[in-house]
Amino acid sequence: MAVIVKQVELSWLDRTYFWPIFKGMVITMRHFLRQITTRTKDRYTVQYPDMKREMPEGYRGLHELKRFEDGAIKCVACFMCAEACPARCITIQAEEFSDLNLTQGFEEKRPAIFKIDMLRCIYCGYCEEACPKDAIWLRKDYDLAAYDRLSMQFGKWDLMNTYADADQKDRITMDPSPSTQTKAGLE
Amino acid sequence: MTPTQAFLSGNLQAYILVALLLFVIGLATVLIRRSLLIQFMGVELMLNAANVALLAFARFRGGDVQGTVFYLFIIAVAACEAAVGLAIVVALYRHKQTTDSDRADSLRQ
Amino acid sequence: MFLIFALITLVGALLMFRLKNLITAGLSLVLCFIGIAGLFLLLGNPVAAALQIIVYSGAIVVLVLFVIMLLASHEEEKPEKPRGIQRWGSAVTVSALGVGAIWIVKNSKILASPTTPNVDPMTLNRLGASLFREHLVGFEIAGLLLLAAMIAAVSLVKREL
Amino acid sequence: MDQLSALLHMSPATLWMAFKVVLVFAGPLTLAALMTWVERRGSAMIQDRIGPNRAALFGKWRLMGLPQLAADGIKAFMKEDLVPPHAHKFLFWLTPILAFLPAALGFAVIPFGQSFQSGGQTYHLSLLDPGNGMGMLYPLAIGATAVYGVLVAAWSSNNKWAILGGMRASAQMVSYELGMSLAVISIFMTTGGYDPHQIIAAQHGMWNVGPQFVGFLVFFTCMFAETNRLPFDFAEGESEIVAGYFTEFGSMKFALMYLSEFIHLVTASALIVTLYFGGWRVPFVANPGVLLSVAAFLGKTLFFCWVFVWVRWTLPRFRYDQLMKMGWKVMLPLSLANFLFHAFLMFRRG
Repeated sequence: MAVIVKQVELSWLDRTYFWPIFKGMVITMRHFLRQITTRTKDRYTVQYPDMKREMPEGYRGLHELKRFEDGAIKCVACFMCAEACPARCITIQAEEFSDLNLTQGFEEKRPAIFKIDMLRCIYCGYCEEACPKDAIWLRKDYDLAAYDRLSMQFGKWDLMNTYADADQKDRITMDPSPSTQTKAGLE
Repeated sequence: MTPTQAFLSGNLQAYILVALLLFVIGLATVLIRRSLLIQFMGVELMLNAANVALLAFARFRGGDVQGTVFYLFIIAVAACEAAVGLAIVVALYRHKQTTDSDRADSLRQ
Repeated sequence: MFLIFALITLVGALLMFRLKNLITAGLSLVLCFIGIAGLFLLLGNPVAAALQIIVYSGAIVVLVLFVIMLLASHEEEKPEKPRGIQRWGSAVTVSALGVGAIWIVKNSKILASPTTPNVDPMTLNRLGASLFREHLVGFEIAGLLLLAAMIAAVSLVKREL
Repeated sequence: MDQLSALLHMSPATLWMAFKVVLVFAGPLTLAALMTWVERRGSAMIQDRIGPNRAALFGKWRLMGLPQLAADGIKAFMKEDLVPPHAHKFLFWLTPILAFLPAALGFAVIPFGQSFQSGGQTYHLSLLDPGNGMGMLYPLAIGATAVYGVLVAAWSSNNKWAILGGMRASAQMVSYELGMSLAVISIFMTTGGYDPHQIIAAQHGMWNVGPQFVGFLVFFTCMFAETNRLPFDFAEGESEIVAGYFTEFGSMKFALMYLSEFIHLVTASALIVTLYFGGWRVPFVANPGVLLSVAAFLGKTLFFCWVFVWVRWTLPRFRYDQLMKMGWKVMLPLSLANFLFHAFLMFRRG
């Protein structure tokens, strides 16, 4: 498809160069003045490590493994996410779990090891869709970097704590012990 | 001031000597070197030797305005010479792929 | 001061004469011209010094260097044949001329007679007044000469007119 | 002044000269260093960016990116000083000096403030006192030698991009010198003298930019070509010939050449101010005194430096044939017409 370029006939004012140059200079000066009079946070440029862009709804960033109020993991180690993962980055080892006193008392399995290799993950969100328990979410963190490959292997506790600070929750490093109170209530 | 001191601090004799030496070097360049461009520079040097002599005389013998006016005319001649000479060199290079004056001898048969 | 500038001038000229590489020869010619401009300053003629720099180093030598780069002949070519007679003949002539020149300058009575140099420096005003009052015809002829040279240069170099 | 010179066992003239030498050398150098900052931050602001602002003094004070200058200088010192193979070693080493010297010398005749009297002696605020016979021919002559920095850089670095840049620069500078000189000469004519002090004194009632607006436009445009700034920066032409004449230069050599470009910029602005905008004159103030006049000169010069930056980030580069056409067919006739017009006016006035 050929494009016919229209020859623009310049007026004598345009052919002097000086008037168009003057107009262009007014434009650049307007940009300059606008830029120096805007405050830093209103400018187009996001000063990355100091400022972060708020990601839109539906953005798929770093994973979080959800937990119940009392700190017990929601995941039931059903392997659906590991099966759905096109990059094969999720490793799960299930363990039997028969203490019926926790929130999830009616479940029988939970992950002993839940590992995501963040170097392989493509953030497609299939694990989130596949999860029957809504236990894995991809949320808004995107600045994922480390100095070695090993620290990009996120284990179970890392994944449960990824958004702990953002949600103002406690960081947990072990499964909660059965509480006698709830045990009494159930009985 | 002894004559030697006067010479070293620049009297008329000293300036004329410099001018003469410049002229001789320019002449040697034109006669001995073969590249036309270098010969051309030699011609410039000879013109400048004339300039130095002219302005030195103008200074030490009075009438320095006239000397400078003549200097201007010499500059004009040098500029003409530069334009035409370089044009000839470029034309020769296009014709014979050389700037050597010895090889530009097609008139000599 | 005179010695310094005279040395710069002569060394520049000698380098120009000796250097095989055309570009370095051209640059030493510039050095020589700067020395000459210094000599003009010492002669109380700053206008001539400025013109020397502007016209000779700023225009003519730049033009020569430009042509050298354009023609891609940065080195002098090998001689076709030795031409011994011409080379040695011109060397002898030139050195005889040089020695004769030095002898003349040394023994000249007119040059050696002590004179007091004119001291007020040349200005553009005086030069212009003289140029346009007394040498107007010469000025016009120089203009014509420049025009003719320009036309000649263009007609020599342009491939199709 | 007298007491100070007595304290240092110097004559007042010598002391004043030494002071001026330091000032005239350090002033443009400092301004040029500042201009690199203005160039980078200003261009960023014009393009709605932020520009360099990460370098910080002691890791704390960012000062709007000013420590970047120090960081760049230190970086240039630390880098390896590389000479490309088959380069002409001596000329390659000489080049930064050839580029830097004309730039640093050019400022010497420009008066940057009103002359003042102290202890029965007049002190002039320019390195060369008036009546030296050189006058405004001096910056023209020095500017004419500036092309050697480019040419020698181009040839000595044995690089085809460099030599293309050098050839472009030499033809361009010679072409634009004509229009520029004619514009300056018409100022000499209307002033009746060519000493910068005289030129400033003649701009008492009205600045030269009023009657000589065409000449100003021509001179200003030619200054872009002479300083190798953007609409005419063919010597560099980074989108076509890598970096032009300083493709092969690194470390402190590059820093010096880069800096000398900005000193050229400052000198060009100072020349424009002296020739067309009344030098140190302040509007409506007949006798501004030393401090005010220096401040006025500095302000005007900085404004024109900024205009150079501003134009650079507004206009695209010309094509080379357009440049030549503009130089010979527009700038030269325009300044000739300006010259003839003023000659005619002076002839009519008698």
